[in-house]
Amino acid sequence: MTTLAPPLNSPSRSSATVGLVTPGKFAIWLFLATEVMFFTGLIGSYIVFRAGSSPRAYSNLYPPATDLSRTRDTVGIVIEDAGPDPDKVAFELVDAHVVGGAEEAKRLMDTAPHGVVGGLTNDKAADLVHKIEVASGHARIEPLKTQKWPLPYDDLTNPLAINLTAANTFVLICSSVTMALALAAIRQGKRLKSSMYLLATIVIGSLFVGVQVYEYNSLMFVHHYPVGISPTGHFRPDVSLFASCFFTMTGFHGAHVTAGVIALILIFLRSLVLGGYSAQNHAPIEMVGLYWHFVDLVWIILFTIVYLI
Amino acid sequence: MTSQVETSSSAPVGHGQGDDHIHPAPRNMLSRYVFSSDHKVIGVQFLSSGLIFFVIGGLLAMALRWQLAWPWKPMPILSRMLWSDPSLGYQMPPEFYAKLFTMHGTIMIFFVIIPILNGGFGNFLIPLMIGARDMAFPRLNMVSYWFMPPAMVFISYSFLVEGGAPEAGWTSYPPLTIARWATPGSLNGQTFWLLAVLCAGISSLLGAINYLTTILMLRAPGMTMMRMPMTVWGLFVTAILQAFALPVLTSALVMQTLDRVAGTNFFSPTGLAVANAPAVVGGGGPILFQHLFWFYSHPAVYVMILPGMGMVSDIIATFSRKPLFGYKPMVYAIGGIAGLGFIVWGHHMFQSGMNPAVGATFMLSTMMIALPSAIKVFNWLGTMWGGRIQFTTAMLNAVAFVAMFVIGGLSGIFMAASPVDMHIHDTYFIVAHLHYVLFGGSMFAIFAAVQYWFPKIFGRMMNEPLGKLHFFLTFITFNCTFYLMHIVGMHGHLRRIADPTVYESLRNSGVTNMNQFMTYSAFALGAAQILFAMNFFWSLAFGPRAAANPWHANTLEWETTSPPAYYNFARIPVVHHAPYEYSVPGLEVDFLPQTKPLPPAAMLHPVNS
Amino acid sequence: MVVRNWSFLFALVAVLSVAAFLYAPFSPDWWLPNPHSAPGHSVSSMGREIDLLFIVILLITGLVFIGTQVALVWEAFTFVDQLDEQGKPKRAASYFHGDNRLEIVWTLVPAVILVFITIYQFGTWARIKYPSRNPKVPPLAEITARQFQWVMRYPGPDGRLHSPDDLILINDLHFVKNQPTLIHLKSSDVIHSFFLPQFRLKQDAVPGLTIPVWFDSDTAGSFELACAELCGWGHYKMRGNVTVHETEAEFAKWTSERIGEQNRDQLDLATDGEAR
Amino acid sequence: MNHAPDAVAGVDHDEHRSPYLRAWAALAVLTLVEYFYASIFRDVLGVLVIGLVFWAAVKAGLVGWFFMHLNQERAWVYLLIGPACLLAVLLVLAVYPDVAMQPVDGEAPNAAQALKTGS
Repeated sequence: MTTLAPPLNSPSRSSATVGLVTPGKFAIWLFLATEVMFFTGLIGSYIVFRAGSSPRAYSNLYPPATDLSRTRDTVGIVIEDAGPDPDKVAFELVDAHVVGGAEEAKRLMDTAPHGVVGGLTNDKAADLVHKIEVASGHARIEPLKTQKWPLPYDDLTNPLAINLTAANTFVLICSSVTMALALAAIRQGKRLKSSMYLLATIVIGSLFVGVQVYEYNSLMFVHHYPVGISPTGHFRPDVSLFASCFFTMTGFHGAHVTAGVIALILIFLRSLVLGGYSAQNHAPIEMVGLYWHFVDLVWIILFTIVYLI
Repeated sequence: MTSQVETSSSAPVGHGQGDDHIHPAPRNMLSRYVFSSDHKVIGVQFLSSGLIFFVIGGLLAMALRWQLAWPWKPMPILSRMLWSDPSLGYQMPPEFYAKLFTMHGTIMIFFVIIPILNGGFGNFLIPLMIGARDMAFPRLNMVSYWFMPPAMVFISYSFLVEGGAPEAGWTSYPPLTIARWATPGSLNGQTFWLLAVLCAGISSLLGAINYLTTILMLRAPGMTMMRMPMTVWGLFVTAILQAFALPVLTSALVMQTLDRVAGTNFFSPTGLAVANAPAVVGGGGPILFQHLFWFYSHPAVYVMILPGMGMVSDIIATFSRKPLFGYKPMVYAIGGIAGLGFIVWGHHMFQSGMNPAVGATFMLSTMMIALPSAIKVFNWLGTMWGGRIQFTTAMLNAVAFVAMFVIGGLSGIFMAASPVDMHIHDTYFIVAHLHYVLFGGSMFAIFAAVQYWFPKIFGRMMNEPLGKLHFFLTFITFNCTFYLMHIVGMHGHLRRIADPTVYESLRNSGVTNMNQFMTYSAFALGAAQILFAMNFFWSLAFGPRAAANPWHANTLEWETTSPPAYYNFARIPVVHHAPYEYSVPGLEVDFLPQTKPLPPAAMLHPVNS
Repeated sequence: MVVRNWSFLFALVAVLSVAAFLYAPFSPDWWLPNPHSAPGHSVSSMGREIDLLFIVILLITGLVFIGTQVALVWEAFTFVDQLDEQGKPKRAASYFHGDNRLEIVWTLVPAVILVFITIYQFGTWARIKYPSRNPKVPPLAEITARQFQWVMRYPGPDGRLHSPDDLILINDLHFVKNQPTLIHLKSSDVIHSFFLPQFRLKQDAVPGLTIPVWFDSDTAGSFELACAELCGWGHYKMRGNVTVHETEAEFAKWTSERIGEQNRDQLDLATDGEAR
Repeated sequence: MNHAPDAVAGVDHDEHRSPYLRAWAALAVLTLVEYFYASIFRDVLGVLVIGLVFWAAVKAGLVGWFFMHLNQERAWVYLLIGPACLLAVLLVLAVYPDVAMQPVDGEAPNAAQALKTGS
């Protein structure tokens, strides 16, 4: 423990504070350790919830957490294409009394190619598929499949867009490297270059937040999802435990990124001032950098366990 | 956070490292006494707000005791003013009883003991005892305090919202807390409770980061870790507990808040429907909250006792005029408590439906944590052995801490034995145990610490005779109030019930008489605290001026003026030896301040063991 | 001299503490682990084990308590600072920092005792709580806790739970003396806790889980069932009755009576409806 | 991306920069690897989880080691982060049996159960 104290009267060897303990740096690492524990609370809960979820918690034909004990023998249909005239298909659905009304049928058309109608007998499903084909739509019979948790690429239970988020992951990684380069530049005394890298980090970080806001917006308000994802058609925190975990974890991560962007804007503005930072004095850049890389690191984990697994 | 780090790190690093640059005190009264970044002012702010809430929490306890002794009997005067209406015959509604114990527990833990011991004394003492000018991050320190007032507003305001204050106990177990219609307090009050505890938690967390950095980086020259006073060790280990355990509670509280306000499903099982409210989707697990909660809240028990243990060690050594017995074992014991403290939380959940094999593991670790506590008690006894014990008020309170902590510690072994815990869990045995630790322990430590450091904080001495009277009454009435709870608890008296007479086994005269006796004692205990308040305020205004070192103690805070100047030390002190060199043979006086070089005539024993 | 009196205060509290625990077993109103004849004694096999364990721990902790308090009081009496006429201390304080051998002794001895207690109680814990050690009997009843009552569902004549002939009662638990009895514990809203004080048994009822709980009784008679986990404003009144029958036949008679009553009531209701 | 205008740089410049750019390239490649790994093994849960956790750990390690300069820090950093990671693992392991291994109610979820009880 005693070795933690900074060496007394040590000649400041170089401009670099790497490898040297300053109170600020110690505190930021300690803060990151507390952040590790905070995200442990969230991610750990997600892991145990997921591992302990009932094997029949999610299904392709019914909303999450539906009691499936009385629906074992039913099948559903998936409307893959509403055809040139969706109204005709919608009419068939209303006519067959499988949806509540014209409005619900209309919403189902919006959900295509994943418009799910569940709770049908085999005969009725075949009949309905036939009628939809006649109405120049396209549908298929879907047997009931239950699962523990929404799997990636499973469009009937999982609404998350992996391609977009994979690209967004790359965006955040890029912001991490510009952050590292900003620190490297100021260590060499290249103030303008450092400022430009900071600006780049801000722009790329904001891009990440922007994409996440776009994703949230489409999940919660824009898109209509099949019933296996949400009974209401929209993917919101209350529709399933999966949604709760997803929004809480990515939401808190997003809040951390936003806080990081604000901190970056502050140090960027200061870096523009003459004498703001120099090769000898750039601790804030290093500290915000550590925070920023940590947030990047958390995202790498979140992207893997929430989107891909 | 980030901007705080920024500003403080751009200041010259390491005030404590022999840098004698003195900052002038701010001239503005607002930035000097209100929005102050001076650790001493912040310490006093924590201390005073904690004492105010001590009054509130204590009054809630009085109302609780009234209902237990005389169930449903209207309280004179108060019942008309506070909770009831004529249609109820001014009886206390049962949900109000639940509000009382919930708020009593919450306030005493999160707004009294933790803020006073850690926020108050931690802030005041750490820089002074290690010989620093201030905390490592003074402005972060200020932010840490100013997270408390919103917390206090939230917790107080919860009484006024529809449905009233929360009533799920300070443990706040879901689904009672997340189903809004489960009980009146869960309608709105619980949300304010969550916000209040979140704010208090952030305050503690920022403080912990500050303390750890300060203790590790800003010690005066010569102040090695093994020369730090036990108070600093206690606060140091406490800060470690806070830093690593509190974020988990934060995440649990965040999840519970979201369950309440955003409809998430973390702690509601599949299809949960409470009190005819529509069923939620659910899928989560109520037991998970208990795990996450106790992962912090068990270490929080040590957060509430370790600083007290440190302070009591200092006070006992000073007034025994003797070196602390077994300094290093004491340090290792604190470390052991902290290390084990992270892996014993499950003993709060033996009956919760947890896996019994996991329970058995927690039972073993819980038994083991009794060990460092025992070592500490034996070392305190060893410290007093052969000393010249001066029974000042501070010393009396410190000795009472030891005596009461023994009871609280030993009764803990009953609960650690999980089969016995089957019977005494959620009974008054637990209530007795926790009050022996938290009142008999932490509060006596606070009384001792206030009496001991009052001269340093305010520059005036407290009144000794009045202090002794307060101690005498408090010690007697405290035991009368809480000791019999062991016995009614073993008798099967449940905690958190508004009316024990519902149960046949609790309707007999023995239990009723004990309940009434405990209530009378509790009122006396409450009344005795008026003496403390009188002593506090009278001494603040009229107490005799204190010398720099009125107790002839060795640690660094006594080497500066009382009260200390804004910059603490005119010159950063240089530390020459361990903090407890009392009665060194060959010296004129019986104390040897840490800053004083050893005279050639004397020789110190090595602080080995 | 007067300074020594403080030691008497500490002594007084310690003596009264011990006295309270010594008196308690002799007063039926005070204390549960009391002789078999007294009301409120423990009636289950696990209860006797737990009481024994309690007494073992009480003896150990009691000795430690007496030891530390004697040391504390003796120190407060003997080593108190006394001043002579000139105001000088009569005696100098000793100067030592500790003793390694002593530290090792008072670390190892409590460690051994604590490990002993842990191992000693482990069998009881496993016997009571491990599902694999539950008695291999069909469940007596499914007990569902809800705000603020216990819903007891007994299997009807067909012996199966969740069949139409189930007997459903509120706050009324019946079983037979000297038979290991298994129940399935559930909750339909918040967390409750199934507490039988005289059986020394406690188990939380958690919504979403079905927890098997077993107990027995060596005494026929009526006892109390309490809710031990805060469950809302009415927590204090969530009380149930427990009746232990002397013989299997008595229990069967009671069951058939109750089932008859349940059926008759429903029939009456139905015919009432028709009549209107 | 974001190549600064003075691309022609001295030797020491490259010494500072190249590890970051190489780490960045490795992270980009690993993200692609993860992406394709996940789409290939989407139906084999065990392989999927083990592989992806491994790739994620490698990526997190790269960020920590190069960007956060763990390669240049001393023991004290590990004294802070190590216990946190240890506690994180411990917490999840201790909670796992109680949340993830509880027997799933075979019959019906609780709400339906309550309905039945009431009927």
